[in-house]
Amino acid sequence: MINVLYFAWVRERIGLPKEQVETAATTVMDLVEELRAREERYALAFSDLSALRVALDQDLSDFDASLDGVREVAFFPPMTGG
Amino acid sequence: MINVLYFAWVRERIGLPKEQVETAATTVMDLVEELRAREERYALAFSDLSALRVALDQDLSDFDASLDGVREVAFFPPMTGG
Amino acid sequence: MRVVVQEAPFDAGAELNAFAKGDTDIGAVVSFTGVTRDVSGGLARMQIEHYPGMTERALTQICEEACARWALADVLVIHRFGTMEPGDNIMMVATASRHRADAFAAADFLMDYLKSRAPFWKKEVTADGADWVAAKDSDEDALDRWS
Amino acid sequence: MRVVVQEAPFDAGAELNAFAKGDTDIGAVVSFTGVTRDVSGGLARMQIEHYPGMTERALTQICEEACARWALADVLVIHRFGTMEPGDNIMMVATASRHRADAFAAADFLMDYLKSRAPFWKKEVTADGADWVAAKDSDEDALDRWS
Repeated sequence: MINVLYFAWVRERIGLPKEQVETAATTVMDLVEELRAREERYALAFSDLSALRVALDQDLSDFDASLDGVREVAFFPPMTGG
Repeated sequence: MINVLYFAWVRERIGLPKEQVETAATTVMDLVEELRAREERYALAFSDLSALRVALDQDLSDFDASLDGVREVAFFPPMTGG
Repeated sequence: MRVVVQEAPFDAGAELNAFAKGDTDIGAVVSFTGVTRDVSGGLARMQIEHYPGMTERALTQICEEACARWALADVLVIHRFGTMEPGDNIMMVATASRHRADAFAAADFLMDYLKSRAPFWKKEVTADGADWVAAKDSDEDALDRWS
Repeated sequence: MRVVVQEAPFDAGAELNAFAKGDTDIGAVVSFTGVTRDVSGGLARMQIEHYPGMTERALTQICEEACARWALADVLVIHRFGTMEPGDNIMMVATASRHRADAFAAADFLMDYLKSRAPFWKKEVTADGADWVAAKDSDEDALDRWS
């Protein structure tokens, strides 16, 4: 069981800020494929990965990173703070 | 007649902040030579020109600049503001 | 070092005056204040979303990196989230050092990293609707200056 | 643009808050505050002499040069003369711009030029006596960054 968080337009497209996902995915990319296969709104949100960033347990990471031991995955667009 | 101003340690060595000088000097260097010839305290203040700066009518200038039309000459060490 | 993430407005002047106060071995304090900018003249408000937990973690890491790179006596980062009006302060950073070059470089570095590495997202609301602000390639490229 | 040369203390925080106030098309404000630094731990006070008339003229020219080089909405320079205690503010500059890179570069530039081109001279007074602060070659060299 992994907590998956969405922010900014990713949150808006998927329609929720957070969910618990039961998954056997071993990498972020595997998880993305599982989510894409769920529903159109997920496929849309994850259609262009170059427009997305991922954090694993609150550290920026990559889509080919392992999910081993990870409790929290967050997907969001590039940051625009400051 | 030119107003000559001294600042910081130049003022302290010469012993006054300002004086009027009757001179026929055509360049700053000529004026420096006249002042050096006056007294020991002037010779001392002007002994190392690389440690001095000059301003003509309140604009930074050079020792080989002309005094033509100049009303105010100031001598001082490199600035240390900020 | 102080990192603050809050919804409430803050007083940049009061923060500047309180920063590094009483420290007599500093010669230079640099501050940066980010202001809600009404680019097109039609901005009603700006909404800033963030990632609670990761935000504080990312800002702290960026400050620690700045302290490792430059001789800083103190560092401050304040960043708001929630709703802002045009002209409102969004955030500020401040750095204190013995020397001005360190204070300037560290503040510049903090801003570059904070822009692209701290999890904040801005949404501009105008009469025509609301749009997420797109990240600029130039902001990502700015990080190359420090590598 | 505002250039102030005064003997009295100033409130850096109040100046920062008043600076570029009400301007909604700026996104970035950078400030630099110069503080009387007690380098050796024995500073009793600092005395700053200046060249009335030329000082205001030189500072105004430096600000005009900064405005010509970068897109600035506003520029502020305040510099004190007279006697300062350790920890007292000596001076501040502030720049406001749409973009952070312009605000940072202009403030950095103003400081470099002000250090070596505005007619101020510092004297440090300790228990052992008083000494004029020597100009640093590095301050003169810093000007090459902008040529």
